[in-house]
Amino acid sequence: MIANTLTVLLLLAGLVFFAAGTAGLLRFPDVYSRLHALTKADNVGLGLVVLGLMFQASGPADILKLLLIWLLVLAAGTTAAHMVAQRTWTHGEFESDR
Amino acid sequence: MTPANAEWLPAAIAGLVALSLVVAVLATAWPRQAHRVGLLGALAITAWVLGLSALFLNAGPDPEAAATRVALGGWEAPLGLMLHLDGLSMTLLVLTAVVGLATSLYSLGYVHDRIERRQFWPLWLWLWAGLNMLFLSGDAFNLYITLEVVSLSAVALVAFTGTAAAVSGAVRYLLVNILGSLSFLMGVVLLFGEHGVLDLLLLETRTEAGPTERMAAVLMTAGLMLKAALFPLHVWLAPAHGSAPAPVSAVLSGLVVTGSFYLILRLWMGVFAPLATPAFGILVGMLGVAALVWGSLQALRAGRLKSIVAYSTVAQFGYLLVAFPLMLVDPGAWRVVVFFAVVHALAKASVFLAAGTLQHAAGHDRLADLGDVLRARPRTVFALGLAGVSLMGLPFTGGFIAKYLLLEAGLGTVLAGSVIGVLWVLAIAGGGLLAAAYILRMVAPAFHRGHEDAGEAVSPWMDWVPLGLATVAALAGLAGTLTLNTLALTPGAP
Amino acid sequence: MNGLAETLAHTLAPGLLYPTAGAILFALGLYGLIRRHHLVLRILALNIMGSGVFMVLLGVAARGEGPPDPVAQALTLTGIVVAVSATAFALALVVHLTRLTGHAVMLPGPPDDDAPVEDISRGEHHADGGPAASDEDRPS
Amino acid sequence: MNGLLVLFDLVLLAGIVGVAWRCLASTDLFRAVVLFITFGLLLALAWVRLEAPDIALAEAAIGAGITGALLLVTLERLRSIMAERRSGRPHTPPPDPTGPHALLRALHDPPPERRTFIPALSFALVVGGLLVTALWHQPHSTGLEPVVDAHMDISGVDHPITAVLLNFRAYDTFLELAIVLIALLGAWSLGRHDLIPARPAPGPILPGTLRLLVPVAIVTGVYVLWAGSHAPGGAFQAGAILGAAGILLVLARPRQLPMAPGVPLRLGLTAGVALFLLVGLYGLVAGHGFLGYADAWAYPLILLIEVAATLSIALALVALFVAGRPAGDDA
Repeated sequence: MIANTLTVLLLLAGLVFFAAGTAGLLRFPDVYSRLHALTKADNVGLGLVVLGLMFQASGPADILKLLLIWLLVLAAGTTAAHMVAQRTWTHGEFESDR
Repeated sequence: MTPANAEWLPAAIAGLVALSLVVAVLATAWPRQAHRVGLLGALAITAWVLGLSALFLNAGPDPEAAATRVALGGWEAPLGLMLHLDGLSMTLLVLTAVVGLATSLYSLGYVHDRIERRQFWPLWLWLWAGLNMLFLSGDAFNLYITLEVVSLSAVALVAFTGTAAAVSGAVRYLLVNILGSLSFLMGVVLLFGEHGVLDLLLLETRTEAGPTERMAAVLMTAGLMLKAALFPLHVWLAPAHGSAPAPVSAVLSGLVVTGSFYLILRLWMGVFAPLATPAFGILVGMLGVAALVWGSLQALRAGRLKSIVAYSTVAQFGYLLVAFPLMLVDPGAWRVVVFFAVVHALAKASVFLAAGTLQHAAGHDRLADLGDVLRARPRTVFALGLAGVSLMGLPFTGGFIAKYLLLEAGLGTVLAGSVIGVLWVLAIAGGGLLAAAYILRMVAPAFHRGHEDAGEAVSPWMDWVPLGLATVAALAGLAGTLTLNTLALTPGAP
Repeated sequence: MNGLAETLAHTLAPGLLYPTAGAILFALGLYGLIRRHHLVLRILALNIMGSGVFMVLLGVAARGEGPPDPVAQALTLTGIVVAVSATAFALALVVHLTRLTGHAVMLPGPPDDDAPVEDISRGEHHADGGPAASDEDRPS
Repeated sequence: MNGLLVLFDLVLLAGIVGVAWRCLASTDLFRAVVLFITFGLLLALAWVRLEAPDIALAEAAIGAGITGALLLVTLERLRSIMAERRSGRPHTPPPDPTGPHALLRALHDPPPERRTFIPALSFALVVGGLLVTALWHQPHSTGLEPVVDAHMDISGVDHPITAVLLNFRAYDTFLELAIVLIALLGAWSLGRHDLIPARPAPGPILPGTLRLLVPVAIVTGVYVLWAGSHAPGGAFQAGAILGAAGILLVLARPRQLPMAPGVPLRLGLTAGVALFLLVGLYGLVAGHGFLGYADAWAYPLILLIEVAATLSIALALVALFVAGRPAGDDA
């Protein structure tokens, strides 16, 4: 019962961060601040979701898998954000047709 | 039925699929020797098909017992996949073997660049294997997969010269093929959703004229018509067939298009048989007449030799559509239609091969400037003419017998009291005249007086193979009875 | 009132909802295929049509009471792999066409039948690299 | 609870159809491709909802992942071809089908013409309407689930989808491998591969991440392959994961691509079909039928075929991403 309540609360908190990140992606004016909003908020959001799901895991193996997923997404997200930022720095803002 | 035959036939059928695949895989894995693998494979596959047809015909004259089904991996339908051989598929397998062997021999001379050879042979052998598997397939989803094998390798063969005309023809051809396949697959999915099986014979026992069957029939027929370039869905054909290398055009016009037509026929004789109505037949027949006229007119206007031949395919397939209303009056007429398709495939392939030889010799295929080469190469012109005569349907050729039988069926409908039958008869007779006109256009410069120039030297394969195949096409009339008897060995068909 | 709820529950069951959505995707792809000219968009439209077919198939397979039909799922898997292969080949053709002609749009109407056709049998054409293979491409 | 699920279905399907619509209506190709990738990910969710985790895995890895990568690299290629044409050969205008600005707008498709609107819309409505009518009239057929279930004990594996793919309908699966190979042969026949344009900027971050991700991808791929015999997974999903790792490696390299050796590459690409065919021939000779196994040997043979198929699929997907054939193949 406590585990379920915690899961729901953590998932909701995670969703709030996701919503904030998405709002930032849509509303912020330039690439850098969009990246900023997206990566930071989404990483925390995913962390909270993963934490919440850990209370539903059936054993330590599941918990490890969930943790691994979070770490991998962190690594991939960081790299992607870095590459987007670097390209913007050297080439200017994106225009898909040039 | 001899017991030995009954025992060997299933193994021989699975063996044909296996042999075609072994040849294709070997050529893919070992491209350096692909042409040698291809030559040996072509001989082996042809021999195997001829042996198979001997076994098949020996099995006895009873149509109901003639169909042989092979459970792949030992799993019977509905769980597993079944191969299915009957008179109809046997006839088309033999046709594929004859045209395939001729194309392979011709390609030995035509594709001689070392790099080109490595690209051509594996793709062509996959295409051949795909056709063999298509004719042997007895499962709706497996038909989709074999269609994809055929169309992807065919598109790749159109594109592989890498020129702008070829690639743009290939892109169009590919999009059309994917659309046709998806439409076909949607039909398969609808049938599967309703009846829960994929095996064609099981589907046939369960189908009735419900909304699922109607929609599936529309989707699958439209998809296949698109692939077969049946009028009015033919626009892609001429660019793809006209700009491909000659052996590829021969296979596309001779076999690939015929394969889609085969499938339409098979579906309407089996799964969709309860749906056929006279109004439907007349509509299809009208499309056929339109195709005949439009394709012939384009062929009369085209400036390039291969374009003429490609448009003539559109026109000739009009005949096949005209045959649909005839089949509603005389159910046995389908055999005549298949025989016509066989003769057309042989003749069309030889015309394309001959055109390839002329194009090679002259360096182009603009009809207006081809006179010199035509006059200097009587052998090729003779092949062109011989196959053309068969396409026109002059007496003593395979085309004559086919058209005669078609006319007879058409007159049968008139006698049966159908006014519209007159239109079919006129179309069949008039189509022959139009064909004569565009074929004479191709060979006429050879008979004018003028300068002779043999052009570039031509390998003996390219010189003789078109003539050989044209002779086969002309003599196919002699095999008419045999073909019709083989076709009669199709259970469930009238 | 009860009858209406029952009809609604029947209509909204996944076994009917998903096939319906699949049919919509199929029609939508068809619409896009006719309307758009850029070849990449046409390829996307065909892929969306394909996804529609798979959605109908999987939706139909999930209609019964028991576990979903594994044959339908296996067929879908096969279909997805076929779709990606065809897409990859189509994209390669589009890139090649653009390189040769400078556009990636399907020409409206029948193309020029009398355009010159290159003849590989004469050995004038070599597919050993085309315009793309530069020396930079090969490691020393 | 049921009401919530229905709500989820409705929202998800509306999202899928909406994204597909936006994708096809977009005038900007980059936007269309990104929306298409989103479409693939949403589809994967739908497949999970339809109790098809295998398909969801495949859709995410193949449908969204690999297809997305192929589309993006295609756009980059088109852009770089256009840039080259504009800078290098200003006096060779292309045969321009859509107006004087077509060249400048390589990655744009102008909004569709008004005159096709009514015919296209009515055609699509008729097809869609007829399809829906047919589907709504269908009975609830049980399909082949009971038949498959009855034969699971002699299939050699515990996962019904793997049993169908590699035993009951092995012929289809063989041809599917062949189709991947044919598509590659077709792409290779167009010419040698060129440079992949727009390499990521140099720096330690991408190689560092790859050093971390590639081993994980390999472990995951092998796990998914092995799991296929009793749980969702199998050769195609594993091949796609390994292929994706390969594509990342290709992307992370400096401008040159490695000189792929001809003979081993060909052998690796054909290993899947060749081994499958050999096993099938053995079945034919030994009396189990073409592509059949003795019951006792089914599991090891299926595993063997799957390993070879995974290798071939992974290699083929990377090769399709690179597109042209390697110079080594002509040697």
